[in-house]
Amino acid sequence: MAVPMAHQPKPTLSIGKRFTDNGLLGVLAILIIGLLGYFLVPNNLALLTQIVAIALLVLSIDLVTGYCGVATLGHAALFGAGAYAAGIAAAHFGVTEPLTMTLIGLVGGALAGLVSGLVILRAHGLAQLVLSIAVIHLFHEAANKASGWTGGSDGLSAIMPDPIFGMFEFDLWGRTAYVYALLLLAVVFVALRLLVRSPFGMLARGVREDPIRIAAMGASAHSVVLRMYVISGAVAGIGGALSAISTQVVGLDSLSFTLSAEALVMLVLGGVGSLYGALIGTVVFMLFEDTLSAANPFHWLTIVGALLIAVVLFAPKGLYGTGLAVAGRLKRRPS
Amino acid sequence: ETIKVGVVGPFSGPFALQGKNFKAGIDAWFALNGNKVGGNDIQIVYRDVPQADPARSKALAQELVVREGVQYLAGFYFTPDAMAATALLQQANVPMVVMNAATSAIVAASPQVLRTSFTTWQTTTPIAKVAKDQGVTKVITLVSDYGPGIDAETAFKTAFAKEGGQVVESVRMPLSTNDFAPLMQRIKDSGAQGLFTFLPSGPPTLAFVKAFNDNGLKAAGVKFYATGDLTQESDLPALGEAGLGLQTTFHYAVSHDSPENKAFVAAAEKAIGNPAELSFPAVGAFDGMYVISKMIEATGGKQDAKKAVEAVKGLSWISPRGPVTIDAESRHITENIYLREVAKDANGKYYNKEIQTFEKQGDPGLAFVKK
Amino acid sequence: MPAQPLEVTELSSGYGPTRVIEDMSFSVPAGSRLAVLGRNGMGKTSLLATLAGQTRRFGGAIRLGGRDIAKEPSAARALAGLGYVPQTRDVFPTLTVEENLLVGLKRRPKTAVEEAYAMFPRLKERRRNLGSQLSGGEQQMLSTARSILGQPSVLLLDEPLEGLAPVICEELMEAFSKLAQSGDMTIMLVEQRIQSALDFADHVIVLERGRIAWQGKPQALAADHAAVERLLGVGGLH
Amino acid sequence: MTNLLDVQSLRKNFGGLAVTNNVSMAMAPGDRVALIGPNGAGKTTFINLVTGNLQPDEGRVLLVGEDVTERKSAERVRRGLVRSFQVTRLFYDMTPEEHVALAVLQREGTAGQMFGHYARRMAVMEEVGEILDQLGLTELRTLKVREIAYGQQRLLEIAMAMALKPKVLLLDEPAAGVPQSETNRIERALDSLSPELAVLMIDHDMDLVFRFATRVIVLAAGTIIFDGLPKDVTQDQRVREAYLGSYANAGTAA
Amino acid sequence: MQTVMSIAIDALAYGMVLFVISIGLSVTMGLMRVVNLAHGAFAMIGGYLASYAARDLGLGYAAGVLVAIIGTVIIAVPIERFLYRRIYGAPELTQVLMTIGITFCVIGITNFAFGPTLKTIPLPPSLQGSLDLGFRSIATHRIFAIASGLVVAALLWFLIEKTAFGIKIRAAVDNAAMTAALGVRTEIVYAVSFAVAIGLAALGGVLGAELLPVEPYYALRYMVTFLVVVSVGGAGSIPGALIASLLLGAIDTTGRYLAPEYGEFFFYLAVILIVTLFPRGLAGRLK
Ligand SMILES: Nc1ncnc2c1ncn2[C@@H]1O[C@H](COP(=O)(O)OP(=O)(O)OP(=O)(O)O)[C@@H](O)[C@H]1O
Ligand SMILES: Nc1ncnc2c1ncn2[C@@H]1O[C@H](COP(=O)(O)OP(=O)(O)OP(=O)(O)O)[C@@H](O)[C@H]1O
Ligand SMILES: [Mg+2]
Ligand SMILES: [Mg+2]
Repeated sequence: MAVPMAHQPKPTLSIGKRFTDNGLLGVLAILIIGLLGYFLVPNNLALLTQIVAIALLVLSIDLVTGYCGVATLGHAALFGAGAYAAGIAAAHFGVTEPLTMTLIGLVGGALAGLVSGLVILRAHGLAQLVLSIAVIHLFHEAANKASGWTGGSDGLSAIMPDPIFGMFEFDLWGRTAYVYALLLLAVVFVALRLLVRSPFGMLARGVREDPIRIAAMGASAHSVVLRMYVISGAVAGIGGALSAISTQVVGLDSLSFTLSAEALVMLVLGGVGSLYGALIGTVVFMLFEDTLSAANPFHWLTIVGALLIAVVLFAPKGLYGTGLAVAGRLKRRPS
Repeated sequence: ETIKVGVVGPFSGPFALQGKNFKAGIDAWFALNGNKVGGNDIQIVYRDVPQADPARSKALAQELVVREGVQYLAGFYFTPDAMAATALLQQANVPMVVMNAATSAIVAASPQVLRTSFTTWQTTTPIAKVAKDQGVTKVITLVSDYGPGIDAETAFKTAFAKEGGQVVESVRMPLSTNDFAPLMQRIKDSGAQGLFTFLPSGPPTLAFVKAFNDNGLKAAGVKFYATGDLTQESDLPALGEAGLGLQTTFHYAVSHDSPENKAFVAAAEKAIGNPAELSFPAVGAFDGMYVISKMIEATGGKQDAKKAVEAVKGLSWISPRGPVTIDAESRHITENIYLREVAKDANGKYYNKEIQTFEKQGDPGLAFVKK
Repeated sequence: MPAQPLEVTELSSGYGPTRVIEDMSFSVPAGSRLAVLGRNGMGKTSLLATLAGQTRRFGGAIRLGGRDIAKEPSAARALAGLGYVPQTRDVFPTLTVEENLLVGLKRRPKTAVEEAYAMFPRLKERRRNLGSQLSGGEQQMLSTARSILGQPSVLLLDEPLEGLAPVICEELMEAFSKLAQSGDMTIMLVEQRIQSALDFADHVIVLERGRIAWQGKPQALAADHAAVERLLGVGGLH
Repeated sequence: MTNLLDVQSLRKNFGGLAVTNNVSMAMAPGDRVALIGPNGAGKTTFINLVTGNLQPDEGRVLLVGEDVTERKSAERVRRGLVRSFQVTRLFYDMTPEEHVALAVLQREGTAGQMFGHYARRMAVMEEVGEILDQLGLTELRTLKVREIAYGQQRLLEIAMAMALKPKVLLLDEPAAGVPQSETNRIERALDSLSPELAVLMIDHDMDLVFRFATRVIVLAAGTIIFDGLPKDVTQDQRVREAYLGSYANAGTAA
Repeated sequence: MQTVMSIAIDALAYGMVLFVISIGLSVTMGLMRVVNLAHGAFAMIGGYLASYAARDLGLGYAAGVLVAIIGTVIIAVPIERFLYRRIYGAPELTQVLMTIGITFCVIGITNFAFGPTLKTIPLPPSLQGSLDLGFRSIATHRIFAIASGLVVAALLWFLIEKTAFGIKIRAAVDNAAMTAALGVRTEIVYAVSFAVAIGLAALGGVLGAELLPVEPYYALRYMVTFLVVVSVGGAGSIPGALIASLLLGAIDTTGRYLAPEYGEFFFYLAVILIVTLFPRGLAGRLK
C-alpha cells in the first residue's frame, strides 16, 4: 500500500470494523461464554464468580505489566484494598447496597493503586519487583495489625449485602452474584478496550518499550504509569469488592504475595499485553486448578506445574498470543 | 443410600501434613467402624484449601453442597476458612463439624457448627498453672503475630494473672520470622524465669527451639512452656535431642495410654503410611467422624441439620484422647488437657510423655467471644 | 585449485516465515575485497547475518575454505574462521573495553589485545570504560577491533565506517586493504558511502530485494550510470 | 533579539575525564549549525547536557531566554527543544504510523486522552501521512519497527522529531546508516521545516555537513576549537589534523 | 553495650546464612539473566540429598554436603538441557512461568516421595554445641556458615571478575548471538554457569538447614527472601549480594529485637528506603 493515507477518502470505519475495534465482539464472547458456563455448570457458580473476580485482578495487572512494562508481584494489594474497603463499609458502617459497595471497592482500589504506584515507580526492573513485594507485605501486615477493623487473620466476616436493586437476593446457588459479576466484567472490559486503544494506551505501550524515548517526546513516563496504576487499582478494586460481596468474607489472603504471584502467573499463561490473554489465562488456570484439585486434592500441584512448563515450551507467548500466531500462520498458508 | 460428607482442608502446600492427618483420622475411623451407618454408605469428598483462603473455602463449600450434594461439611484447618463456610449452613441445611480450627468464636457463628478439636484458649490455660506450680512467677510470652497466637497470649496472660503470676513482657513475632536469635536476647534482657510461646507447628518451631538451646537459655535454666502445637509428634524427630524435656499442654498425644488410642493409632498409622507423620489433627478428624455417624444415626440418613445437631448435644464417649463430651450449650468439645514432656523411648523414638491431667476442660475462651 | 575462502550457492534465508534473501550464489577469491551495495532494506545486513549464522536459513550452501558450514551454529563458524562486525556494533554494554576485546580473542593469549590498541589508540585510553559508556564511534572501533583480533580468514563488515571521523575512516580503510592484500584475510564489506566502497573493493555486488541485481568490477559499476541510478538511487559518482 | 538556545559554560566530568569543558554557544532562529569533531570528543554528551538527559556539573542552558538547567528533559521538549538519538531509540513493537501519530498527539497535548483512536482523527492522520511520505516511509507504515531495516529506522527517528514541530532541533548523526540515495530525503525534510527553526546537526558525513550548514562548530576533547563559516573550517590546521584528514584537501566544501 | 555486641553477632551470623543461600540465585539472575524462582527448589533438593546421605545412610556431614552438591547438579543437568535452555533470553515473565512450574513439580514430587515432615541433616560433633564468646555463646554451625560464606564469596568473585570464563559468561548474557559470533560456545558457558549456580544452591540449602529446615514447601517458602537479598544487592554482583545480606540481616535482627511486633514493617520499609536510594541495587551491574 504505497498511497499515503492523506490521499485516501475519509477514514470512516465500517460498522463491522468498529464492532471488533471497540471490543464489542469481546463483550459478546464474554457474555456468551459466561452464560454457557451458567448452563453447563449451574452448580458451581461460586467458582465462576470467583473466576470473574480474579479475572478483574488479572486484567488490572495486565494494564501495568502488559501495557506499561512494570514488573509487579504486589498487585493483590489493590485487589485486597478494594475487598476490605467494600467489606469494612458493609460490616462496620452498614453500607450493604451492592452497587455502592462496588463503588467503594473501586475507590479503595484506586487509592491503593496511587499509593503503591508512588512507591513502586521509584525503581525499575528487579528493584521494582522488590518494591512491589515490600508493598504487598506492608499492606498485608497493616491489615493483620488493624484486626479491629479487618478481623486480622481470622478474616472479616459479617458482610451481608442487600439484594441488588432490592430485588435479586444473593442466594446459596450464587446465581445473582454470578450474573452481577458477568455484567461488571463486561462493563469493565469495554472500558478497558477503549482505554488501551486510546492515545493514552499507545503512550503507555511506548513507556513500556522505552521511557527515555517517551521523555524525548515531551511526555512524562512517570505520570503515564502512575495514572495507569490508579486505573488499574480501580479495576482490581472492583474485583475485590465483587469477591467481598459474593463470598461475604474477606481474608488476609486477598492481600497476599501468593495471590499476587498466582494472578501474575495466570496473566503470563494467557498472554501478557492483551486483555483477551488476561481473561483466557484466568479462566484456564482456575478451571484447571479446580478440576485437578477436586480430582486429586493431594498431588494436583505437580500437574499444574507441568502445565506451566508445557505452556512455556509449546506456547511461549501465552495461550492467546501463541493462538494468534498459529492462526496467523494458518491464514497465511493458503494464499 | 450414600451420604456424602465434604471435607475441606489443606491437602497440598505448606500445611499438607495436617491435611494428610485429617485423611488419616477419617480413614482410621472407617477401618475401625466400616463405612456404613444404619444402612447408609458414607462417602467422603475432599476439597483442598492449601493456605487460609476464606473465599476459596466458601466457594468449595458451596460447590460441595450444591453440586456434590453433601449432607455434612467437615474439616477446616484454618479459622477464616471455617468462618467463611458458616454463612452457608442454614440455607444449605447442613451441619458443620470443625476438625481443627481453634478460635473460640467459630461455634458462635452458627448454631449448626460443632467442634471436635480444641481451642487455643483451652490448651493454653492449664499451662499457666503448671508454671505457677513449678515456682515460676515471672514469664515472658512470645507468640506468632496472628489470630491463634494472640489468642494464646491473651489466654496465658489471663490464666497466669489468676494464678498470681506476672507476665513481664509480651512479644509478638511476625509469622515470617526465620531467625529467632534476637528474640532470645530479648528473653535474656527481660529477666523472666520462664517463657511461654505459641508458634504454628512446622519449620518455625524447630528454629525457635534450636535458637533457645544455641543461645544458652536452656543452659541458663530458663523454663520453656508452650502448647502442644510446638511439639506435635511429626516434628519431634527433627527436633531431636533439642526437644528433650520441653513441657507442653495439649489435648492429645499419640502416646496416650488407652486401649481406644492403641486401636486408633494402629489404624491411623496404617492409613497415613509413615507412622512418623501422625499428629493431632487426625484425632480431631476421627472424633469428627464419630459425631457425624451419630448424627446420621439420629436422622436416619435424612437431611435435617437441626435435628442432627440437636441429637449430639451433650454426647459423651471415650475418644482416643480420653473421655470427651460435646457441650450441649456451646457445641464445643469438653476434654482432658494433659501436661506432657518430650522424652525418648527405649527404641530411641521421641514422644510426648503425659505427666499430668487436667480433667474435663471446657473452652474458657467462649466467655470472651463478642456477641 | 585451492578452495575459495567463501563460496555461497543458492542461499535463501529470512526471519520467521518471511524470506529476505533469495537464491543467492557468489564466491569470493582469497585476499579479495568484495563490496556489497544496495538501497535501504534490500537485504545487505540479512545476507551478512545469514553467513554469520544469525538468521533462519531456508536452503543453500555456505562453504568456508571448502567446508560447508551452513548447518553449523554461529560459534562453530567463527571458530572456522569467520569474523563478523554487525551493523548495530553489538558491543557488550556491561563489559569493559578490554573485556570486550578479550571475548574476541578466541584461543589467543591475552597480550594480543595490544594489537587492537595499536590500531585504535583511542580504545587504549578508554580501556576501563564500560561498553555502554562509549561514544558511538568508539563503539564502532571496538566492534571492528574485536573481530580482527580473532584473526578471521573471512571478515564480514556491515557499515564499519558509520559514525567514524573522516581521518579514522581513511586509516581504517587503509588497514583493511593491507590485511586483504597480505592475503591473510578476505573481506566482504557493506557500505553506504558508495565512493569509499568502490575505492576499496576489487569486486562489487549490488542487491535488490534480496537478490543479486548486478555484479562486476567497481570501475564497471561506476561507468554504468543507469545501473547506479536504478539500483543505488544516486545521480552519479565522482 | 533573544537567542533560541543559549548554552553558557557547560562542564561535565566522567570520573577524571573532562568530557565537556567550559562549552558555550548560542543559536538564533534560522541557524543551521553543524557540530563536528573526532570520535569521543563529547558531541553526544553535549547534546545530552542540553536536552537534560544528563545533568551538567556546571553551567546553564537557556531556552528562549528561560533557564531550563533544572528542568526535566520532557519539560524542555514541551518548550520546543527536540533531539534525535545517535543509536535509534524506537518502540520496537509499534508501527511507524503509531510513532509519528504519538508524536503529533503529544505535541497537540492530546496524547493523554483515554478514549478514541488516533486513526479516527482526520487532521492527525493527514499530518502523519505527510511526514511519513516526506521520509519515504509510507510503504512501511503498518509494519512493526523491529521488522524494518536499520536505515529506515534512522529515518523514522527524524520523522518523530519533525512531528514535534520543535523550535530547536538537535540531530545526532541523522544520516549515519542511511544510504546516499536517502540522505537527500533528510535534507529535503529539514528544508521543509519552519525557517525560524534552529537546527544543530552532528554528522561525520562531510558532504552532507557542508551542504547543510551555515555555520560549523568543531569540538575536540570537550572544548570548542573552531566556530565559524564552513569555508573557513577546511583551512584550519588543527581541524584538518584532528578530524578532516584528506577530506580537507579534496576541497569539496560547497 | 553487651546487648549491642550480641545483636551485631546475631546479625552477622544471620546475614551470612542469607548470603550463602542466596548467592546462587544472584548468579542465575544477574549473570544468566534468568529469573530463577526454582532456586529454592534446588536448594531443597540439596537439603534432602544431604539429609538422606548423612542421616539415613549414615555417611556423615562432609559426605552429605558433597552428595548434595554433586547430586543436585546431576539432577539439574537434564533440567537445564531440556527446560532452562528454552528460556535463556526469553522475557522475564516467561521465565517466571517456567521456573514456577518447575518449583510446583518439585514440591509435588518431594511431597509424594518423602512426605511432608521436616528433614534434618545431623551435624558432626565438631559443629554441634556453641562457642563461648565470654559475654554470650554462639552456635558453632553458624561460625561454620560464616566462614563458608566468605570462602564462597571470594572464589566466586574471582571466577566471575578475573577469569576468561567469567568474561565469556558476562558477554553471553549481554548478547548471546554476538558472543557466539565471536566463537564462544554459549551453550557450554551457560551449562557450566548453571551448574555452578545449582551447586551453590545445594550448598546453601545444606548450610542453612539449621535455620531454614528442609521440607517440601521450602521451595516456595523462602523465595521472597532470596529475591529480596539478590535484588537489593544488585543481581550478579558478589560484593553486592554480600553487603545486602549483611545489611538486611542487620535490619531484620535489630528490628526483631527492638520491636518484634513491627518487625515486618521495619524490614520492608528499610527495603523500600534502600531500593529508592540505590535503584540499581547496592552494587548492581548496569542494565
Ligand atoms: N528481524 C526482522 N524481522 C522481519 N523482517 C526483517 C527483520 N530484519 C530485517 N527485516 C526485513 O528484511 C529486509 C532486509 O533488511 P536488511 O536489514 O537486511 O536491509 P539492509 O540492506 O541491511 O538495509 P540498511 O541499508 O537499512 O541497513 C527489510 O525489508 C526488513 O524489513
Ligand atoms: N557514562 C560515561 N562514563 C564515562 N565515560 C563516558 C560516559 N559517557 C561517555 N563517556 C566518554 O565520554 C567521551 C565523549 O563521548 P560522546 O559520546 O560525547 O562522544 P562523541 O563526540 O559523541 O563521539 P562519536 O562521534 O564517536 O559519537 C567518550 O570518550 C566516552 O567514552
Ligand atoms: Mg543493514
Ligand atoms: Mg556521538
